[in-house]
Amino acid sequence: MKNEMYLEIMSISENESFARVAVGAFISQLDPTMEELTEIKTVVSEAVTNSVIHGYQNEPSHKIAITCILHEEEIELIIADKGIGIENINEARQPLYTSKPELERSGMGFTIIENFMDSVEVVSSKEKGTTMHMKKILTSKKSKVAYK
Amino acid sequence: MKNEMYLEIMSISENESFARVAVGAFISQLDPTMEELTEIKTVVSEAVTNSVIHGYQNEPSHKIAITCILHEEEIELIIADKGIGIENINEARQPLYTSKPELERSGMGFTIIENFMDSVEVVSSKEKGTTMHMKKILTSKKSKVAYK
Amino acid sequence: IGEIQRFLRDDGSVKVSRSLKEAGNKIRKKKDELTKKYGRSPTINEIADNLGLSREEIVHAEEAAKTPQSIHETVFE
Ligand SMILES: Nc1ncnc2c1ncn2[C@@H]1O[C@H](COP(=O)(O)OP(=O)(O)O)[C@@H](O)[C@H]1O
Ligand SMILES: Nc1ncnc2c1ncn2[C@@H]1O[C@H](COP(=O)(O)OP(=O)(O)O)[C@@H](O)[C@H]1O
Ligand SMILES: [Mg+2]
Ligand SMILES: [Mg+2]
Repeated sequence: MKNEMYLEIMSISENESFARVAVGAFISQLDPTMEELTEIKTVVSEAVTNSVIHGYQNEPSHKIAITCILHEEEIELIIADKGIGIENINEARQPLYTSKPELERSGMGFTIIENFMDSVEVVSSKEKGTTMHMKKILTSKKSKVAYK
Repeated sequence: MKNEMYLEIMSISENESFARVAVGAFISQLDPTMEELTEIKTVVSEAVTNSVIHGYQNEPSHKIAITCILHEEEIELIIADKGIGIENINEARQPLYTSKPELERSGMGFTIIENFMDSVEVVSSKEKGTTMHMKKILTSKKSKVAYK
Repeated sequence: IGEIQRFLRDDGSVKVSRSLKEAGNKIRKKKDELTKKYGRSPTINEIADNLGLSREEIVHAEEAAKTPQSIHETVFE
């Protein structure tokens, strides 16, 4: 079964928790392990938080778009904002790099996302916004297929 | 705080449960009672099921759009499909009226929705689709406000 | 079996369907308990605070507890 959802939320930090559960509930249709669910939810948190605090500089009335596509054993997740964009993506993806050193866990968002997902593409341009296109293979799903 | 979300799902029955969680998780920001939560989730079930089985005649690849807006103590919920539409809305809203008598709980969807929501508007036209525009006042919120 | 279950739980490889269902059962108990205590339906924050879950997670778990998520589960549990 292939399934797809599209969700738009406002750029307020209260919605981070909502976005985590919305994506989590959607991918629960594939019955992943708790570990995989936690990983995906963490990725959603990091990406949504980046859109809120970096992309939209904490302005509340902007939109963040989340698309999630379920394939047989793969999850595709696209999180996009129309915020300020990233000038140097390679630099931004470096572990510990942050443009806001005053924040907690500074500079590890991209690293965490890359660690939990099997592929991460970032498309961004100044003043146009940032789109994160990510994929994760559910290994729990894979081993189940292999059993049969 | 005002907050708003927009969600598009595909017209498959698996998504009924997902839509319940998505709307339920979103309105949880207003701290409803568990009873109010159950009522809203039931309304989502009835409306989404109507779009799937009536609007789209169980064809799986169509879209259902769900908008949810949180006001201070009121929830606005809009559920829309681009399916076959309803010819006679007054007739359709009658308790026990159904165009598919072979189904369970036949003909009580609209009645249940009207019972749990404070206002229900149905806009529908043949071949263009159906939009349900609903509002619910959280009385728990009201009395809570009154306490202060 | 207890050992194996604990192991599964610890390394996170337990299936979402099962774990949420357990949380869902806890939520149902807490809901009954608080309904009796307050004489009204508890709010979602009251349940969430009591169980140390987010209110959004409460909604997800409550739903999972009522729908069988896979044939495996309905047959084997
Ligand atoms: N959506 C975004 N819009 C604009 N800039 C972003 C976005 N996401 C990430 N960035 C940039 O990339 C940097 C690194 O991000 P990240 O690894 O999550 O660390 P942190 O969020 O702690 O700064 C951020 O400091 C910011 O400059
Ligand atoms: N989204 C929709 N698209 C087309 N027809 C609809 C839709 N929703 C409701 N209807 C019509 O209204 C009737 C009554 O709906 P409802 O009260 O939910 O009862 P039931 O779903 O059991 O038939 C349906 O039988 C159908 O003919
Ligand atoms: Mg970050
Ligand atoms: Mg119906």
